[in-house]
Amino acid sequence: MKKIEAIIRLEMLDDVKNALEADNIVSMSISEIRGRGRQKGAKLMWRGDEYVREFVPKTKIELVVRDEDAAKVVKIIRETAYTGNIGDGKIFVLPVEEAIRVRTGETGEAAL
Amino acid sequence: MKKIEAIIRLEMLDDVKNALEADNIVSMSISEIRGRGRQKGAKLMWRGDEYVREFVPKTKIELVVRDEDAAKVVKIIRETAYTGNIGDGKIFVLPVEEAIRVRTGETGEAAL
Amino acid sequence: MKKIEAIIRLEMLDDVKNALEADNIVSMSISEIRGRGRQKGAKLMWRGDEYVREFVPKTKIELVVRDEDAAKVVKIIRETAYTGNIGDGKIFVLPVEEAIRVRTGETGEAAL
Amino acid sequence: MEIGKREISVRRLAMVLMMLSMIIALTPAVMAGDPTGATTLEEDPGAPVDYVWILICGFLVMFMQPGFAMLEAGVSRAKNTTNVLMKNLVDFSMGSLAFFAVGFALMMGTSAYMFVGTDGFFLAGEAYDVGTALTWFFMMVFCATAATIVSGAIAERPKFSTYVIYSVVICAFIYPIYGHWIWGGGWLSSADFMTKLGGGYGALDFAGSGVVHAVGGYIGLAGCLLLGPRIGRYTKEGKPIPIPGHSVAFVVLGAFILWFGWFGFNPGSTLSAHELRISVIAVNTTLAAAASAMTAMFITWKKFGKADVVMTVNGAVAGLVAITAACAWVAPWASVVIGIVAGFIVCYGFWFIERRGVDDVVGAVPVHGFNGTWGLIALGLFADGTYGNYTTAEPFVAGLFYGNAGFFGCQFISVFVNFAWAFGTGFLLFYVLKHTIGIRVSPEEELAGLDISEHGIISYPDFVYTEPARPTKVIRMTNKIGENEQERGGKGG
Amino acid sequence: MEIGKREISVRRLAMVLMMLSMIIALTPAVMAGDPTGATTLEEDPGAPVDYVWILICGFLVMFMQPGFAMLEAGVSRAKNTTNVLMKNLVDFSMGSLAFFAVGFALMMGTSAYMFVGTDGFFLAGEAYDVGTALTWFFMMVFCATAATIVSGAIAERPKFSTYVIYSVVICAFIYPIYGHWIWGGGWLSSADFMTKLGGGYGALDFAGSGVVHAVGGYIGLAGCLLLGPRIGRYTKEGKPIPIPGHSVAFVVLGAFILWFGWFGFNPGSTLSAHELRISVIAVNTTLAAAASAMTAMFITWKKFGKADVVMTVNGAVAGLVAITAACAWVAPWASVVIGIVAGFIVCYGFWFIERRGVDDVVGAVPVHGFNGTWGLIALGLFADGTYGNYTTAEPFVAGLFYGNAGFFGCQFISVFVNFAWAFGTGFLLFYVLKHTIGIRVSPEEELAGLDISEHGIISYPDFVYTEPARPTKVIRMTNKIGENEQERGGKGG
Amino acid sequence: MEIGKREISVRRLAMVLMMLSMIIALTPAVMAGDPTGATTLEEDPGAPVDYVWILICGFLVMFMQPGFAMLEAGVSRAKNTTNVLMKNLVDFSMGSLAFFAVGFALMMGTSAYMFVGTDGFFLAGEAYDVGTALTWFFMMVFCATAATIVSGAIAERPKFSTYVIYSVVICAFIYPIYGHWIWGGGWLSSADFMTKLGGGYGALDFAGSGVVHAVGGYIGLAGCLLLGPRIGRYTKEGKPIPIPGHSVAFVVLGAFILWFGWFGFNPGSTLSAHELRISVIAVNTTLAAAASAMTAMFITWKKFGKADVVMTVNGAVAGLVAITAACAWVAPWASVVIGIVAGFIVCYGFWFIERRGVDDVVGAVPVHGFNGTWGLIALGLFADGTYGNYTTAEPFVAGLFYGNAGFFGCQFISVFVNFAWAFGTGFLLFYVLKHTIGIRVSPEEELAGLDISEHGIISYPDFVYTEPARPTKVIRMTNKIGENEQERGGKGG
Ligand SMILES: Nc1ncnc2c1ncn2[C@@H]1O[C@H](COP(=O)(O)OP(=O)(O)O)[C@@H](O)[C@H]1O
Ligand SMILES: Nc1ncnc2c1ncn2[C@@H]1O[C@H](COP(=O)(O)OP(=O)(O)O)[C@@H](O)[C@H]1O
Ligand SMILES: Nc1ncnc2c1ncn2[C@@H]1O[C@H](COP(=O)(O)OP(=O)(O)O)[C@@H](O)[C@H]1O
Repeated sequence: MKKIEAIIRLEMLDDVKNALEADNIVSMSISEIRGRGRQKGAKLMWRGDEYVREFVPKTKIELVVRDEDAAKVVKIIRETAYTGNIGDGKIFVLPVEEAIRVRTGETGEAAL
Repeated sequence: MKKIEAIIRLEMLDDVKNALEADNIVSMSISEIRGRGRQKGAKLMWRGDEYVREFVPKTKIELVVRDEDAAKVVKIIRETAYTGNIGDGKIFVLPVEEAIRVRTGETGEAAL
Repeated sequence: MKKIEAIIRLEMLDDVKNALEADNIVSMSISEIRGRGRQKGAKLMWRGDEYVREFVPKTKIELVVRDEDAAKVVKIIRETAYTGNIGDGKIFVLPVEEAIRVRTGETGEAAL
Repeated sequence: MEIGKREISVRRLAMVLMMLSMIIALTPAVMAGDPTGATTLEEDPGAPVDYVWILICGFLVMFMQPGFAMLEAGVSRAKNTTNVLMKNLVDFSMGSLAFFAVGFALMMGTSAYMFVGTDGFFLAGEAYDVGTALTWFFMMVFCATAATIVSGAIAERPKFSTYVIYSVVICAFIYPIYGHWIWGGGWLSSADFMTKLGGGYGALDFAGSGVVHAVGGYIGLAGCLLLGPRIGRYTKEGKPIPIPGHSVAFVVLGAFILWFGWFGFNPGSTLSAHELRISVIAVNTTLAAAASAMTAMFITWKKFGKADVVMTVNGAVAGLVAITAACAWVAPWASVVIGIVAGFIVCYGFWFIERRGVDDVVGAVPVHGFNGTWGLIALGLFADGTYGNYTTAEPFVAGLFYGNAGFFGCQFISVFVNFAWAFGTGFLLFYVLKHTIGIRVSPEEELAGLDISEHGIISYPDFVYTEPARPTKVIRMTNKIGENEQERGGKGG
Repeated sequence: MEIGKREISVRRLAMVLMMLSMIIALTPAVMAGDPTGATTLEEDPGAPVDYVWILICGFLVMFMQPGFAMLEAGVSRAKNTTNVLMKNLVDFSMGSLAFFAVGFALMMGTSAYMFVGTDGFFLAGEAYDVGTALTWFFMMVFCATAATIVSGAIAERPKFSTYVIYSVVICAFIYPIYGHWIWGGGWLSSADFMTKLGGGYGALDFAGSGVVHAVGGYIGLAGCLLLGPRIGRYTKEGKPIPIPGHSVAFVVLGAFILWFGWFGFNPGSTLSAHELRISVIAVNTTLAAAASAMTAMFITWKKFGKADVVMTVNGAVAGLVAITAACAWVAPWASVVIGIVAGFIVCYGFWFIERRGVDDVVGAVPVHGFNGTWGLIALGLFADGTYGNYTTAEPFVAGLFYGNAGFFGCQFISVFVNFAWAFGTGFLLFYVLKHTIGIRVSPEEELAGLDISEHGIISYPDFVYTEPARPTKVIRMTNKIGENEQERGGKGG
Repeated sequence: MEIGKREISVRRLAMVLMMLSMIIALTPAVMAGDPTGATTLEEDPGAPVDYVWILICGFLVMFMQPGFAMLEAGVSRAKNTTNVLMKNLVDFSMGSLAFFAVGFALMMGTSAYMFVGTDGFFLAGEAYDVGTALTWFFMMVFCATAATIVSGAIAERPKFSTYVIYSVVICAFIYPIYGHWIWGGGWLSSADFMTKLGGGYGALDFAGSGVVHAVGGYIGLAGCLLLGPRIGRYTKEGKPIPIPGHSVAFVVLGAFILWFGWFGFNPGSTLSAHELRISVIAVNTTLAAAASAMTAMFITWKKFGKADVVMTVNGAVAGLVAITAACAWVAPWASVVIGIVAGFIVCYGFWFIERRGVDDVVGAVPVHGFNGTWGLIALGLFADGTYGNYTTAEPFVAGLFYGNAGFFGCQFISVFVNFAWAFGTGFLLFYVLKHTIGIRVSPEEELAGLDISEHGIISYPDFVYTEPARPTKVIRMTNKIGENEQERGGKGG
């Protein structure tokens, strides 16, 4: 099993989710993170003093998927989260050794 | 070492934490995530227009534990987070290569 | 590639970030977590009833780096996040199998 | 547009209401009121300043509604915010409609046997009059205040539908009937045996420590007892676990708004700007609140090493409640004393009932109930004989410390009647509701929060909520007043 | 200190303003006003209570500004909070300056052809007078209310610079000219053919259902149409997707503040404390709001199984708007009826325009527009002949149900003129702005939020925002009023 | 119930207070006051409308407390919210008690050597009088306003215990003594050499630009200097790094509440409704605030390309402060000019002190201090000779531009005395406290936030806080007023 961590633009979540759903990938978790990379943070102001908020809010999607689905999921995310501008985000793939569904106790791929 | 990521119901955190503590597993990190799986989101309303909030708030517990503790921890979480209803959550186990305690510089299992 | 997850004090983020930047490590993601370990939570009060907030707010830094950078990054974080007091945090290193940059489609270390 | 069943029934409702209104409107064959005010002005050229005073004070009292709303929302969890606020909207709205239809007539109408008023329903007929409208308005905002007190006590667990019914019953019956006894010419204030005992006046309550606050507080107590505490509020052993509210900023904002509104509540209760005593009342109101707030603050500071904000706020409101009955009849120094005592009562009162399993979210029972009672007693003690019965004319109202033990007796009777009526009818109401339509949401709904389960809404959808902010362990018991802790936790409703 | 170009030009601006002011100040060779008030007091010893009444009511109306601000901020997303609030600051500030310079003169100055006022610019000369200042103040806070209504309708997408211009134009021209027709001695109220039709009085609008609210509401409608809906507000098929606001607490707080302020708005509009009818007005104001709020609440409850808070709040404000025109001329029972109808109008009105692609964030069009119109009509129906034209003297104002069909005709004319003027000039204004400097921010700016893009600020920087809280899927259409949904979504601006 | 040591000592405290009160109460052998108001009314049948006016205006001024509370909480970080709010509760509560016990007597009592008042302590004896109570109430809310200004300047770092002491000292001594000089018949307003210089009147300050605002502002300046800036507020090189507040919504809500309350502050200061000038005062108050807010907004807009909300809000309050001294004595056009200048002063004033290491969180020094001073000067310049010394009778107050250079001289003296007294005593107070009990929390406590360290509370426990929202890097210096930046950052306290 693989864990896919995708860091995307806030406003792309809907599209990504819908595209994954269309391919029967429903289960996932999302959370708020803030990040920096090539993209610079916004220039902000407080009472006329300017400063930079260096970390840009992003959405992180986490999904654990079967090994054979990993490439497909990465591809879908890559394509739907794409805008072509700096700050589009990254996708990371990590190995997962075990998965357990709390409700049923199923383990392994059956638990996904 | 293993990293255990458990996604559970908000209201089960207390029980899980207490059960782990009873077994001497004290160190952990928690964060707010929102997820979807079998469980459908809540039907909400705004000025009479209905919509679905597709992601359900969940609590994510992260613990890095010794290899030999992993199974035990998974078992404790599984049992205490259980309600038998859809949305009970999942537990994932990931490999960890190294751990360092910032304060002392200890590494490996000594750092946990 | 390695994923480095560092859990540090809120107020140390700036220093850590600056130190990493000084060494050309710019890309990273941060998020809010709450944790427990050796450090006890704050004693709080509500209308004269006392209680303990068991989880202490911490900042989590996540960076995926090249294998050869991992040790360096860990060292920088360890040194700059250090105060010597309980609650300084932990650093974990996890294996990463793949990385993709959404904007360009680059993969592997080129995507970092 | 397709008209479904529901549309039709909503329309039907409207029709019925419309027709009802028509009937009422056409009924008054005899119209003896003065709806323009021309006659009233002619008879009393000084009326405009009184009208201005009473109306503006009434506006300020109405403004206490958002004060309560903010305070109550602030001490509740984010997942119940909308529900708390909706209850405030409902009790002011349903309350004013119920008071319009029924309550006002029962309270201020021609008295039957000094027990209940009998005319002025729907402000129709003779009651279509500028003077009556003025009285109605001022009395209505007080009634709505009594109603809204309860919502804070029983927050975070009652069924919304039940609350709607409750708010109608209190504003149509419970409050007005008791109000009649004190302010409508009823027996507590005006029966011969009372005025004889008091020395020319019976039980008094200048602006409603008892009529408004204690009534609200003790109905809240009944509600808390019948509902039972919130899930997680007590350990299995019955030890209380605090459940912090979601916004201290709202708590303090609400308290300040209440304080502001109270300047309408107390000074306005002269019902005349020609009573220059209004300035002394304003002073007393300020001092009692300040003294009580600081007393509560220092108590927590001494006891726990830190000054607690919610207790300080509760203290401020407690001081306001306590001075309400006596505000026109005592000197400034006495207000400070009354306030200090109020500060003690609110702290120890809260801890006392908390140990006994009463989960009073906002602290309404000690703040409005106990201090309402204290206000009635304080009036019986400190009234200094400088001011008459809402007039500068004799007999001047004097209390025990100024030699009038009889009046203290009146107040004592009033205290008991007040508690018995409010707690009794409140208990009955919630008891009947509990055993008919039910008064408490299911545990699942309570855990999910009433916003989602009762209103299908998330109050702050743009922010990340953190449920685990809820405290999870009590480290030490902070207070040993209560010995016989009963295992009440979680058994309610 | 180095003085850059910018500093200089700011200074230049100040210089120009200063000199302008000097000129104005020196102009008045003839000073016939009474700036101390000594003469005024001598001539009318009863003036103080009127001044007190009008001023305090004016203060309450001014206080509606934070009411609108909170309500509008609450129904907007967190990322647009500052922008919404800034617009409220701007329309009160620019508005009062514009009304000072120009608006007041056009509205209340000596009438030219019953169309527009012609003197009193800058409150200079004769207008430096306690009476004129009093009128100016009361009229100004009403004008600012009209201005601020629009900001809630068109929230979350307009350019800030455009909004600044808009607020000047409405306060300097659009509002004052229409106001002149009704309150400044203009043709709608005072032309011979109107007063003949009405039976001694022309079109009336006691406190401004039409003058203030409908004007604001219909300009908002024009703005919404020309701006187009927010991104994501409609599916490609034109089905609406709700975008919840970020704080229900602010919404309810705002509504209560408005309700409170309305007690200045309506009763204060007697412009005299000697009109004791003020008490009846206060009663009517309360009852209409309560009835409308509860009607809207029960409609949503029946329809969706849950009581919706925003509709309830909209209902309360809608009831206030609806009773505003008639508040002095109807009986309490009629206020309840007017309120119930207002509750229906606001619910179905909102759903009606929503289906047609009008993205009215705060609900200003149904609340202030439709119910403003309903208020004018209701006055023409329910006026019961007990009160005169802002006086206790005859002719008493009576409506259709009380036998005066002519007056109903006047109101009907007024309704059309009101809509035509407000929507027409509003449309023209936004149309010109749209095709010159532009009225809408770029999609990127809109997605980022106006706080960051227009003001460089994050409104709540200490909290974690969650964009995905935004709903993403509509499960079923809740209403089928609108058949011919046009694909308007996303095409605006 | 076991009674611990602490309970006993709290009880003892109560006993002492109780006895003290008793003594006070029994002292007045001679009771020459009029506590019912009967005599007062007889002597002045016009009194009711004055009482109504003064009281309601006083209520509005009291309501400025939540205005300050919200504004100050909003510009502070979430982790210090409770602390800021507690300070507001404390200064109103302790302040009113201190002013009751001591302050009022020093300010308004029979003057000794035109330096200090000497009677009326505890409102006892003769001071138990409706007229005295009225004055006390109005003066008290002003005093509390002065006190609360400081809390915003020194937010986020002082020890809470210190603040409690501070609030007593300012309300018991610092404010009242200066107040005596201007409003209590003291030397600045009434000494022969002053009235001779001014031409029949000495230094004036209609509603307290100097007495209230500049006093508060300059004590705040002293506090800021002695406390030093917050951790992280300046780079090592002394460049300022902004620390954004946690809620723009609270900032704007607070500002609107203040604006509203100011209509009590300024017009109410006539201390009589028979002065019809109140309408002009209301107009001037509005216009100055609007002009100043817009000036500040346009300055930031020009300078940075974006309209800054906090500066706009500061601008509004600055305009209110600036017009406060002159509001009764100038024409509307002059108010606009005064407001525009105020807008410049607040922007450049803030940047000026910021560059010099003064970490004034809410901007109290430029808003209340500098603009309080500007208000005194503006009065000396623009007073137009149309209104007398709180009366319609001569001598009319005229300033430099209207030919009275002497009065301008009076104001000049007043400006210096005001600064010297406020800054001097404030500095002394904080200096003594600093070197005895300490005035600043430890760096650990400051980093953790005062809510946790001083009050054991989290203000918004249901939401996820984000500390890193704090900005971390300054990209360019926005202003070059200050050349000789000293390295002050982090060295305070
Ligand atoms: N090496 C990394 N480790 C962790 N997170 C990263 C890394 N690189 C990028 N990110 C995350 O991805 C987001 C987008 O990165 P950025 O470099 O701006 O994207 P792009 O290269 O597509 O323009 C960042 O804000 C950060 O949250
Ligand atoms: N494959 C997955 N990857 C990541 N998170 C998951 C996955 N499956 C489930 N989750 C998380 O677990 C939560 C519970 O999942 P759900 O399917 O509702 O549980 P159950 O199967 O026990 O009913 C989801 O809301 C989501 O946060
Ligand atoms: N085994 C673990 N797994 C996950 N998170 C941990 C673990 N140990 C510590 N943490 C995180 O690190 C934080 C600091 O841990 P703590 O034990 O207090 O540090 P220290 O040992 O340096 O005093 C905790 O609050 C928690 O968030």
